[in-house]
Amino acid sequence: MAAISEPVVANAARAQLWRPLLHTSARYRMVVALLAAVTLWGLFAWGYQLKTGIGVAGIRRPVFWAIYLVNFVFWIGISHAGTLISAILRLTDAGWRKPVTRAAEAITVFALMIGGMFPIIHLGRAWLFYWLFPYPTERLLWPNFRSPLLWDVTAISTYLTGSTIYLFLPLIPDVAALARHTTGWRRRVYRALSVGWTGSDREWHALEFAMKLMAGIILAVAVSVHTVVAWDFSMSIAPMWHSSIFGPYFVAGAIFSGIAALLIAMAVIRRTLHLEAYLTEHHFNNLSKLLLLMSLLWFYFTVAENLTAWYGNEPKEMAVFGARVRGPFAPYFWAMVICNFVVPFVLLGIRRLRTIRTATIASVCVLIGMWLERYLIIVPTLSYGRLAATWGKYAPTWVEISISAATFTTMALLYLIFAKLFPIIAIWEFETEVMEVSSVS
Amino acid sequence: MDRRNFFKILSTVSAGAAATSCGTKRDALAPLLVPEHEIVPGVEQWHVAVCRECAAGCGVIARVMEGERTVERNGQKFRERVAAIKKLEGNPLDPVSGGRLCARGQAAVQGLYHPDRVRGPLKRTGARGEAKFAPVAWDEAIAGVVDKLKGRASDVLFLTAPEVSARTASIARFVQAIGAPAARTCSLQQPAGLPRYDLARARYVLGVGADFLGTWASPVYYMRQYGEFRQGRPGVRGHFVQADSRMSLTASNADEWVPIQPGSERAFLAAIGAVLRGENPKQEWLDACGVTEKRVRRIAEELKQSEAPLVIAADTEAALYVNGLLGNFNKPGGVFGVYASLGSAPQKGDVRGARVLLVDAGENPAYLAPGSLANVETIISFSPFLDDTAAQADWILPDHHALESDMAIEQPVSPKRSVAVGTAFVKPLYDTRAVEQTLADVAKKMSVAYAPVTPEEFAKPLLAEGESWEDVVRRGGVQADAQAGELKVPQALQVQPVERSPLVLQTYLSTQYYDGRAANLPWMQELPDPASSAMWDLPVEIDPKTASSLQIASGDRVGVESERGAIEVFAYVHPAAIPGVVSMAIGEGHAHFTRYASGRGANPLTVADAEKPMRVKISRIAGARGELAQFSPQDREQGPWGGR
Amino acid sequence: MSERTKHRWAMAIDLDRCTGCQACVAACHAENNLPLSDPESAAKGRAVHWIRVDRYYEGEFPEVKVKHMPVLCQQCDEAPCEPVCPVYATYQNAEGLNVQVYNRCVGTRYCGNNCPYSVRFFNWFDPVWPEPLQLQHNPDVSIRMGGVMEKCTFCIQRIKRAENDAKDEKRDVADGEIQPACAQSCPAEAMVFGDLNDPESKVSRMAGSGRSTRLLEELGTKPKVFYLQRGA
Amino acid sequence: MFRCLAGLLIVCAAGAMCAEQPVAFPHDKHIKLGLACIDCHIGADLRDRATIPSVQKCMLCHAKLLRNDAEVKKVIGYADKGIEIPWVRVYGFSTDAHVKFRHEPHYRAGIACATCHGDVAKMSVAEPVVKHDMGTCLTCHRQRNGPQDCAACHY
Repeated sequence: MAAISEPVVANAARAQLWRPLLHTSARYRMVVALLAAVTLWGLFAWGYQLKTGIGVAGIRRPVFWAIYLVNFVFWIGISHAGTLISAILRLTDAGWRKPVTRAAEAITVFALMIGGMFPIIHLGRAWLFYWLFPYPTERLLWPNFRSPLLWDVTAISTYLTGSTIYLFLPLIPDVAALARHTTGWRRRVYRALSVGWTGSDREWHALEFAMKLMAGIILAVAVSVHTVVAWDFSMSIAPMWHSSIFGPYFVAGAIFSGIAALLIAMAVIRRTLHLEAYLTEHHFNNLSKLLLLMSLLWFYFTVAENLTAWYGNEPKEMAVFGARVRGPFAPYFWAMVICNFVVPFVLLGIRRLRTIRTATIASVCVLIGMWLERYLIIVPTLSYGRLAATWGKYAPTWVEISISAATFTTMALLYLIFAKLFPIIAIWEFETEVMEVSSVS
Repeated sequence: MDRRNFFKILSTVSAGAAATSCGTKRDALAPLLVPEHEIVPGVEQWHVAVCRECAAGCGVIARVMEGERTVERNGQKFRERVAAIKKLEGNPLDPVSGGRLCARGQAAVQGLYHPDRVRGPLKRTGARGEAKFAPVAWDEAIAGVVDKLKGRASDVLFLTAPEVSARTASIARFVQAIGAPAARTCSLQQPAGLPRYDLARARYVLGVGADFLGTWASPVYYMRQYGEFRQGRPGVRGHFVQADSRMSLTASNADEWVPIQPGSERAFLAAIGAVLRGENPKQEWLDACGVTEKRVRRIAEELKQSEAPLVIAADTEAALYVNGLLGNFNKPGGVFGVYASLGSAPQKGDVRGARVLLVDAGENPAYLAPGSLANVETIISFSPFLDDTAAQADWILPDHHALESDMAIEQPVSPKRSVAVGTAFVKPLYDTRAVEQTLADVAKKMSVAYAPVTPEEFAKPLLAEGESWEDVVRRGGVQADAQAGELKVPQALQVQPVERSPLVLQTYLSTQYYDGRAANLPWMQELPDPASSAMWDLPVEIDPKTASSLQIASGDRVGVESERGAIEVFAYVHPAAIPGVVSMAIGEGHAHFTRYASGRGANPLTVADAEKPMRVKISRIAGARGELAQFSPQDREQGPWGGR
Repeated sequence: MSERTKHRWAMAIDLDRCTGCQACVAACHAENNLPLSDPESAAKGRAVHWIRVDRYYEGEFPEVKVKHMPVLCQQCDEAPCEPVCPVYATYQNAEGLNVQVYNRCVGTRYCGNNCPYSVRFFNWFDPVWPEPLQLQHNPDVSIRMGGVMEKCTFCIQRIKRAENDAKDEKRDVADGEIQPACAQSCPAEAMVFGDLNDPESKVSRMAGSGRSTRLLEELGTKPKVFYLQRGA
Repeated sequence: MFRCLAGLLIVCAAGAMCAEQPVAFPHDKHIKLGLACIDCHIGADLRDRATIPSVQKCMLCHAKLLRNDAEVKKVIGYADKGIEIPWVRVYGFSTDAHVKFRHEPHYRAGIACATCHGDVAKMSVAEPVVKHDMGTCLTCHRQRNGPQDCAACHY
């Protein structure tokens, strides 16, 4: 293990924040092994699907898309945790953001990586996924730029690039500091990643500027990415998909689930790394309020979406609407309303009940609810198409369930590895905050 | 060299030993060499043939092109290219098909290339019903049959189709030669000798119990006429009323469906006839069929008013009676008599009394009369498939598939006196023998003088002066202008009282499987049932009222029980079923009938009669597993939760 | 590619002639090498029928009616399946055919979702035919591999053959010369195939009939299959 | 995917095998004697597919001619046994390509055999000198204004 030259780490905060990087517990190893096992099982399931054919999944005619696409939308939604929240907070210069940003930005990058896999996993011939990228051939065959799926490819690759840079920028001062205080392979890695950071004023100014700039860009990209994801559905003419509010509805839903994911991540970090001093009630309270706000916004959109369908009473839309509200999908629908609205509204809306614990519970509910929301957008519409003779029921198979489960463990795994390699709280930002606070007092 | 060429080379050089591991089977190259004289790649040839999927004997043409198959010779497996039938179309020169073909006819080619054909003579090795057989040489099989037939001529019962053909003529000659009783049939095919209905030129048609667009007589012939009847004449659209005990395919096309109780077709026609004669229909008739007098009077009135009315009924005598009252014989849009036949078709027979049973291809007594073979000592089957009957046989001497055979069949439903002729044009795939040839071999071994009736000999009476047999073979048949026979019109109808019970089961021939003979064809198995949209199975159709009182929903497993036996099937709640009348199509429920039909579904003839509805009890089986495959489970345009 | 050439293939289906017998369905299976289903895949809705006969019951007993309607790819002029394909595996060719290019398809199945008629089918696995059923395969039609979409082609192989023959003989394709397998088989002659650009063709005249409607026309898909409603 | 990978691996290992024909048929000699391609590969001018001649066809001449040549002896050997010569395919499309190639329209358009098959007349044993892929087809179709609709070849 890399040693730290003791005298330099005078600061107690640093010591505590660096500890998880340098000390690996048995419990950590066990959790990683467990998560890796599930992930490997998911990979096996995917391999089986590649070899045997996509038919090992439960998708069928007419439900050509199902939980692979649900997972896609879900994880792209989660990715909004980060960048969007941290960008908004950074641009509005909300001081309480500082211990939160890195945790959020990491979620973004990993969720995007996972979400971005699903369009490939769900392909009938996944090995030809590169045909979706524009590259020159003598056949002069280009992808179809009219297809929303191609917009997806463009938007998600842009977003992934942007958010990776956005995660990386504020990491530079931290890795530079780590490079100074570690030895061995870690030192080499940190040094390479610190891109020659010396900590001069000019560098600090450039970093400040770059981060502000990226925050602005990433905000625009994030909003457009989820709008584009929504357009996968709303650009089609399927009943209940062809809706003008899907863009903002999906963005709101994405931020909603993103905040929930962030809250859960923070609660876990706080507990496992004993960072009670850094992630305080104050932070949770603020994020909870944000979650409550998004819950109300989500509810508003949901009502607007469903009310218009019901009021319009168009038979083809009503077939889907009815199936969701009082048909075979009703249990999921009402579970979604409870998870996404009732629970957060009660737990977070009543000040007395709003604690770190309830915020975490509400967040878990919201994640479940938002997953169900995407399921309820995709599956009923496809099950109840325009011609009743083509209606059909969908049920997932073990392959789909395994791959879906593996995405959650992959997320956790990536996050754990990240937290092992980099400080999950931006130390330098935090230090400046401490300095600011002390100078004011 | 790119990889695809490489694979071709590799698979050729090493006989596929290495290439198969890469999953490139479809990439592999078949032998490049094709004898030029046999078939040219990419060039289609057309040959005439006769469809044998029902009794109508539609003339068809077959498209022949190259095909690839794996063969094993001297212990070595290799791919070879052969001439193969790709598709059947109706023969445009044929008076019955007129260039058209029904679904079952289209699927006939799958019978030819069926993976589970009997590939040579078989001898039973296990106990009867175990379906254990050992392949034997033809000589041994012939000797075995001779052994069973010798000195037992009077015990012999030969089952064949109820048709007049070179095949049935040959069989008739054979049974006569060995001194056995005349051949019989157990098939549910409509027998020859039906009058011809000129549907195309009629204006108002009343159909009674005849599913002439689905399975009755020749669906292709009547569908062709039906198209003309509806939209073939400018400004004239024929009106169609169907009285039927279920919403058959035919009834579903009618402008008006008159639901009548099963078995009451004659009572209904008697009532119509009474009105036409200016009498009052008897109340017992009306009660029997369950139609109001007002409605009967209206329909009779409409028939009378029409310039070209026509009554088509499965009950020929009753149909002729009413058409007679309408003065409807031998005129456009009316009924025409039957042409003189080239022979006589085998009559219905009961196999229960037989000791030695010879079963022609297509006949399946074990399926159509379950349990009837229990006391038969010897069964000799000529079936090209291991069907329910062949599975119980002592010897199987497989016939060629119809598309590999020479044949001549008198067409029972035809505007002319006609015989359809087919000649073999693809080599038999397996070590099979035409039944005629087998019989000749048997006769020879028995030292009995016998020669089969050749197609040419059979059709000769129809050949016009100067018409050569080659012409007939090239055209796929021969037609002769002839005077149709007189129609025997009954002066009055004898109406048997119809028993009514709270819940009866009626069976009917299915559009996909006919009388079950097409159940081995995967295309027919996956053809959705016209009523229930079921695939790979046939459900029992129950009306919504009865179903709800028994708490049965579509897709439930139900037990159907009668005094005869019991079956377990899927239920389909049929929105157009008559309350208290449960229907089930014949077709599934084969104990043995190749990988596609064996053990699938249930045979309704185990509980009910093919001709007469039977009283049954139905109950839901709770906790049963399995799912009814339906192509369109939703049978209404609106879902149960649609609308506010 | 948008330039229209001589032909614009279309079909008219007279619902007054159609009996719902499904000869067209079987004919299509025979012509186009459709993969076989089995009971399990059929129950899962994976049976491939490029043409199907939709049946609906209307009303309650005894006033119950049955509606039959053969539904195949409608070869829409404004096909919803076309713009959504990210790799141009489906597109409108110059003769108005909605073409599916199997070897270009990557299997996003977006087209299948966006087809309001649900006439697109997916190959969930590589198809298999037990020996020697494959002898029946039409050599003019591709055997589709697993992972690609397929649908009714209007029997493009027959169109190509006829066009090629006509070109050889330096003449135009005659009306009625091309018949897709379904139309050729149809005993009631309910289906008529032909060229909409020829005002004298049978299909043009039927399309102009007062009984002529198109399925889900309100969506603006401009289908090239015309349904002639029942009635005089 | 597995196909591609397996294909790539084996292609590298097998370069030399491509021209290994059961009989070293010298195309050049036959052409010099005045034969045309379509004399043996019948169908190319009139039909979809060009064919490979049956050994019977070889024997039309070689029943009498050059009976003592070593290669001809092999041919006679096949003919005597009544089996066809297991020629190795040089040109062709994979089934995955779904190409419905027709020789006849190309012949009609005056495309020489050599355009796609190389100058076999100068080769002894036929070798794949022209790459048969979509790039080659399309380049030519563009140059000569042939149809570029996907459905012209793929259906």
